[in-house]
Amino acid sequence: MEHGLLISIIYAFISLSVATIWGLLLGGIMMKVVARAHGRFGPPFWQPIIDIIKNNARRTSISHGIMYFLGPVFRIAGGMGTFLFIPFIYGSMVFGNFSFAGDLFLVMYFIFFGQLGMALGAGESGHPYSAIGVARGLSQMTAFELPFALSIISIVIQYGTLNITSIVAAQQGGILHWTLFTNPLATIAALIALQGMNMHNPFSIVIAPQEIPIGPPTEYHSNFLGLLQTNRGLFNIAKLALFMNLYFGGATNLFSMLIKTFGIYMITVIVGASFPRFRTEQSIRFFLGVPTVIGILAVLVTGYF
Amino acid sequence: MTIITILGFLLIIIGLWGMLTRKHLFRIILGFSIIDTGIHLVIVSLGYIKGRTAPIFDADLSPIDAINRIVDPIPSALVLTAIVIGLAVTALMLVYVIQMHRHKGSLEISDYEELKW
Amino acid sequence: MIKRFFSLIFVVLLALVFLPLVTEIKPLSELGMTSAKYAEDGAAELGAANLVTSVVVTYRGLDTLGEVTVLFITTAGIGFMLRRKTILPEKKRRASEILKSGTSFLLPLIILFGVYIFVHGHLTPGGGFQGGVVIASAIVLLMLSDINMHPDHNILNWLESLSGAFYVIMGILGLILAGGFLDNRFLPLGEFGKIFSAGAIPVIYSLIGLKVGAELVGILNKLGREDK
Amino acid sequence: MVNPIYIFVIALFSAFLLPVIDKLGRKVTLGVFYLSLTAIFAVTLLWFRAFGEGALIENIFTAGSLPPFSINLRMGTIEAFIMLFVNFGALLGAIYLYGKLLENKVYALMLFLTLIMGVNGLIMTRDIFNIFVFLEITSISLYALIGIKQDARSLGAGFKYIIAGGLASAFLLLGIIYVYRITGNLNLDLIISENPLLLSKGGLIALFLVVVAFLIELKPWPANGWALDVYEAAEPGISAMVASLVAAGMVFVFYKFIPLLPHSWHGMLILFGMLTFVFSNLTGLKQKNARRLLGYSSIAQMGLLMAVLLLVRRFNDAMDIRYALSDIAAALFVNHFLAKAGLFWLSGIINKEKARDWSFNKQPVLVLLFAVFIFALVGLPPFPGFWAKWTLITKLAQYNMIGWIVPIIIGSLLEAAYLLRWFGATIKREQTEQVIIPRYKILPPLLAAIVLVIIFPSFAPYMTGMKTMFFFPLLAAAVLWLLDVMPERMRGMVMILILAAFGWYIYPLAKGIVLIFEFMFIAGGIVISLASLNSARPKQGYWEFLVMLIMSLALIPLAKSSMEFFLAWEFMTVSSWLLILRGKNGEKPALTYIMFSLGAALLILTAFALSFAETGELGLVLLSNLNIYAIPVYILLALGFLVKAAAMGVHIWLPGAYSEAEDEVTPIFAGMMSKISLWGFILLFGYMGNKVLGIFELPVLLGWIGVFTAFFGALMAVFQEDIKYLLAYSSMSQLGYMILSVSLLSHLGWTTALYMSVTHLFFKGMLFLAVAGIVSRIGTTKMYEMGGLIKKMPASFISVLIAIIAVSGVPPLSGFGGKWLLYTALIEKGWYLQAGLSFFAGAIAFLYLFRLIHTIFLGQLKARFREVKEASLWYIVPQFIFVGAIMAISMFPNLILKPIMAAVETQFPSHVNWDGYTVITALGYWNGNAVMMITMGVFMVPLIWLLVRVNMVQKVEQFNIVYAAERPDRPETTHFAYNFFAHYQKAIGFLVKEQITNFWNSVSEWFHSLSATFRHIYTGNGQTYALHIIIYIVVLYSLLGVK
Repeated sequence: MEHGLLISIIYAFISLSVATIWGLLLGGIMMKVVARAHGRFGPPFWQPIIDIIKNNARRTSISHGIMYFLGPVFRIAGGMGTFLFIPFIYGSMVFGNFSFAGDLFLVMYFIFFGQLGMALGAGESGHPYSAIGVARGLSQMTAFELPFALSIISIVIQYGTLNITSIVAAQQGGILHWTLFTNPLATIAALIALQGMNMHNPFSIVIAPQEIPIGPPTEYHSNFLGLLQTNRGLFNIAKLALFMNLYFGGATNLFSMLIKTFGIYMITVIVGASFPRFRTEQSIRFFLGVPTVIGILAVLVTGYF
Repeated sequence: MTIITILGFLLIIIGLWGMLTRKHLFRIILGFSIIDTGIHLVIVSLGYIKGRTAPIFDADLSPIDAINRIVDPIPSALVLTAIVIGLAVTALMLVYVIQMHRHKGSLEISDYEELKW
Repeated sequence: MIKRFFSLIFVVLLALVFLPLVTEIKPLSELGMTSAKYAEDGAAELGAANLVTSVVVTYRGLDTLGEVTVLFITTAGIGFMLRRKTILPEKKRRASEILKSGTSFLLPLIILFGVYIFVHGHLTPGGGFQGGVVIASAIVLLMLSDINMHPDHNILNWLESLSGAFYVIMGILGLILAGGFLDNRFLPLGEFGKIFSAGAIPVIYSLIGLKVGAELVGILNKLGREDK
Repeated sequence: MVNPIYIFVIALFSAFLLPVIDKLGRKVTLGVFYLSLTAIFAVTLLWFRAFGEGALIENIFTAGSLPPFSINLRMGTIEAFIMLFVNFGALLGAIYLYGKLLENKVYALMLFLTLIMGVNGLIMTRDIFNIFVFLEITSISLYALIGIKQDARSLGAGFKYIIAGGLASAFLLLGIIYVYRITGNLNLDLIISENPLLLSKGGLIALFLVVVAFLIELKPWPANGWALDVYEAAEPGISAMVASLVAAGMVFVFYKFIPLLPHSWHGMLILFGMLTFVFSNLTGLKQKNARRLLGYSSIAQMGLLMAVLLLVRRFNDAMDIRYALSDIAAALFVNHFLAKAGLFWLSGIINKEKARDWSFNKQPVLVLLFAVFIFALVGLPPFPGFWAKWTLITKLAQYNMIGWIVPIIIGSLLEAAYLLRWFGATIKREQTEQVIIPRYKILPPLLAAIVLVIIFPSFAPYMTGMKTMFFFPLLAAAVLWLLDVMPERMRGMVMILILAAFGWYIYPLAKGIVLIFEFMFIAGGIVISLASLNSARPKQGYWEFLVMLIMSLALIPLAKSSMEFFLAWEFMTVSSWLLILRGKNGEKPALTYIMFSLGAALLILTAFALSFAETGELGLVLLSNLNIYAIPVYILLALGFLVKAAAMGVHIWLPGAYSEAEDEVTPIFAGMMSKISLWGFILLFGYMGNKVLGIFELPVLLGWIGVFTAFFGALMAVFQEDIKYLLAYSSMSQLGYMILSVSLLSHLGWTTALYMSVTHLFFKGMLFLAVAGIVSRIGTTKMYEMGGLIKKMPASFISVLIAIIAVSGVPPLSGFGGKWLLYTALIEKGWYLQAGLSFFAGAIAFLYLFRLIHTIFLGQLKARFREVKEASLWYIVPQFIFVGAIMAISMFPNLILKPIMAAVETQFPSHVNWDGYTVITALGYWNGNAVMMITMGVFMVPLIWLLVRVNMVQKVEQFNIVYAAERPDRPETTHFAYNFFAHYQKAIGFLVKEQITNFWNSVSEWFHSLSATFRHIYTGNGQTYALHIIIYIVVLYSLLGVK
């Protein structure tokens, strides 16, 4: 910590705000894009922000118990933590976040923090759909983590470090230095995993908008839901930032960050818009198939050749 | 005195054959007795030296040249013991058969097979 | 049938195992080490004219004690096995007149003969076992001739017990007074070839004779009658 | 000294006179009878003592001539030793038969005396014909005594016995007379010195006949059906004599003849002995009748003893008779003698035909006796059998006879299988009827058991250099047992005090890695044991076994020699097995557990033996000097430890053992006992490092096994419905990580392993204790029957929550440290694919962990649990001690990481730097403290936001949920819990079909059918048995190659 605690906190707050707003707007843009693709007019791209404000403004809410109450807290704490452990913009003091606390593995494991807490909170509601959603989500998560982990391992081998900042630093100096080009196998494996991570089609069974009213967060409403929605934006950006840093050379300024995250996000949106949905076991088998093989190849190529 | 030895072994084999093939308990015991007798024959035959006399000193046999004139006394002594023991075992077997017959009323060996495996 | 077949095969194979014992081992031509020593010194050492008796009663006295024990436990075993009292009402044929008369005539002679045999065991062929058997045969004759005659159980018991006990005492006397257990030389060896010679051998042989006689009678008695 | 001939005199004198004495009344007769037996025993005792004080071998001549012209006896140390036991056994046997002797005719007493005399004679005499006479005295007495029980079965068995015995003595007689014919005398010593005479063809046949006769008397497999029948059908008091003292006589006679045997015969005869050992035990597997089972075991032991007697001839140094007592054969003999006699006596007391019908009718003494005898037979410490097997196997290795170790191990395992199965079944049997047992029948087995125990100091020669503390587990158990009168909780506290004192005692001895293990075992043991204090109802054996387990665990890392290690290892195995057996449905899992554990122990033993063979010393340090046997030792040890760790493929004992053990014990198994295998690997790698077999680096192979264990363990845990099974598989998975990381053979790897093992102790302790607490309240372990308990048991919930966050490795709790270290270490070493797979396994862990907490605490509360209360404080307190520990090390990882790293640094150079709270490796960095702070920070922000508006939150009742305008049916149907991950099962469930369990089941099945096949040779027909004997003779003859 080169500067004082207070400054750090202020910087973190700025960084978080920017990321959250950008994340929410991205979500809105996606809804708009999908709607247009469907031939609808679609909501305004700032709709997510309106939703959050509306939900937080509700005057009543109900609780099923203490864990239920804490679920959203866990969730957004997970989102914020994950984000804060990732250096958002390479070389920036303000957007450097708290990446001194830990490396890539910390980020990967901190992702689970929010999910776990959320799952617990949802569980206490006693709603079977929540539990079913969690079961599906966790199952799918284990499956896409495998290619993702292999991809990460491959990158770590490639760069010889777990330090995200160093990984970004190694990719500077031209587009061809990006992992995307230096290690395409790892990138492909990770991008497929990202599709699952973002729960876009064909891996959207977890929240399964048609069969189950919305999956794990079924019982949540008003300001609880508001927190969850905020997290959705923030967490999205955290993942995108991670991918940007690992595979797409990171961002040296705010603008390239906006471009790159938008680009990565659009990949998943487009893929999602063009595929139907897998059942849970199908998506598990899918992830353990081709993407895993690609991941293994990535590891073998970087590790042993 | 090989002929006696051979005879002895022949008896042993015959007795054994009887013991292994006859089903009747008494005949098995008989087979056993024949084996015993055969062994006794073998024992005495082994102590015999052609042309010599019994190891009992009297007017004709003085201890001085006994070593060249008597047959081996030891097998004779041993066979005595062996005979007595054979008798004892046979007697005991017979008693067993009596008791077995009393409890089960059968004298066939194959009727005493309830203990197995 | 298969068992019979196996029996045949393996009995033949066993015969083959035995074969070298007959073919390889030549008949004895001279005495072995131990018997040579007996032949040379046995008479002088123990003072018995019958070398076999010396071997049986003294040199291998422990065997003989064991042998007596075997007979003893057989009697005991038979008594033990037949202990359940089941008196079967059996019809017995009366003995014929010839048997009866013959018995009354022969009985003392046979007993006398038996006693002679074991008393002279150290001098002539025979000894305690043989004598005992002869005596037992006399009693058998008696039992055959008179179906109601049964040897007195008590007398037999006493006879067996005391003769056995004295036999053991003889052995201990040998141990204490002479060279070792069952050594016959704690009594004077006497004159070679006479009845009172060879130390304790005649005494021991007599005890054996009594004991064997009593025991054989006991065995026959028990087998024949199944006592209480 | 009393002339031993007086033994004969006493026996015969009273035997001859008893019929007369009997006229005075049976009591008098019995008095004389027991007096005679006591006198005989006293004579041998005097002799034994004399030899103990250094007396010389005494030759006793009879008939005033010297051998070979008269019969002589010999009294030497070995003779005195065997006779001591024979006459002791005789006295006990006579006491046992008191009732029978009282009601039967006086003949029984006479026969008994002559039987004893015969056996004594067999032992002492040096004249071969005299041997025959004594053999006949023994046999005939026995034939008659078998008739003590008069029924068709007993008589039939006796008759078969006579046929076999008659055949044996016929061959013996033939053999003896030919030996005489060839050598010219009957004295054994002279014949031995003129051995060359017997090397002609005729001589060898004669010798063969003599030897084979004694072999038959030793009841060799398969020509032994007649003996089995006798064991089964005869009066147990008589069977006890046959199995013990008569067998002793026969064995000793065989021993006397060994010097005569041509050297070329040894191998084949050993083989036949070993075959008897293995196949008798194999056949015993299927046996249901208790006494026949004991018969199989007796025969097997005789086979082993015979083989050992021949093998011992090749150990030059073991023949030193001053150490007769510590000799292998002697130890085996004593062990078998007392234990088998004892078991036969017990069988008479219990008086149940089928082994399965045995029960002890609430007679703790009988239970204890049964345990002593069975444990002794199986060869568990501290009984003589343990020392015998230890020495035997080490000596075999030392004298380059490694091949013989295999049958010994197989036979021992088979024997252990049926004996321990029987033990387990008997202990667990419903105890209903109360039978009054005459005191005099208890006395003999009691004395036998006492001797088995107190003979222990005689094995002191083997314990030289061994620290006394390795017997503390036994001592502590004994102390607690003696405190049985105390209230239960008091005993528990005494036990905890003992542990604390023991910890204090060993603290100065432990440093570095050892200290870490000691900390886990002692501190963990104390904390977890607290939970056992929850109930005041008496728990027989519980504290004893528990203290034994924990102390032996603590002792294993302190072992300096392989002997110490193995001893403590065996104590651990036994005590843990007994604890499993205490569980309600513990019978089967306990059996599986003990079979695998014993197998592992034997592998380890063999490894130590090989090491001893090469280095000639027992020190564990010497493992590092190994050269010739390095690879086999390495593999054997690794296999042994893998079994203990329940690695993939040998894991099937684990779920049952963990689940069926009592709930308070399971945390000790999972948290502490499983770590001992880790210590094993540390020992192995620490001393032996890396070894290469062919193209495989063995640690790499082990690493793969570890990671597959982690993966499959996790996957299997996902599909469990029973919470204890779930946790058991989870432990297996965690152990897999530890094996993986310790196999890395690097500083980071070992640090990982140790760090994980400490944290695993904490969170598995919490989880299992929480489960114990829950189960104690709701009485079920099925997860789908629970649900919604968070409101009833909040403290347990918090503990489980913390634990699962820690297990899953989610930051900020300490579990993440383990994961981070693991991946860093793996990548540093270049084990990339292993890293990938363990990452996958780690992800799968989320599945079962969520399921665990969800199905118990969340979801719908069942109606019948509405009134449950929080678990008792006895459960909660230890859990929160662990919670505190986890929080502390999560906040300040240095607390634990620094000592671990320092300890590991003695083994491997460290590449780790510290910057404040940040650990920095070549690859990455981690600041546990900062992560904790940040997490708390980001957690507080939204929490405050919610709390600000907490007033608007309205608490709703159960079932008040958005349910598509319907009302949910019942909690049972609304609670989503059963088959929670059905889709996962559908996707990759095929990976964990029970193939491995099926494999081991079929191994067991295979052995049983083999057993069933082999025992069909025992047709029950006396004639067939006679034929067996003839076949045996012919076959042995042709195999020995007499020429």
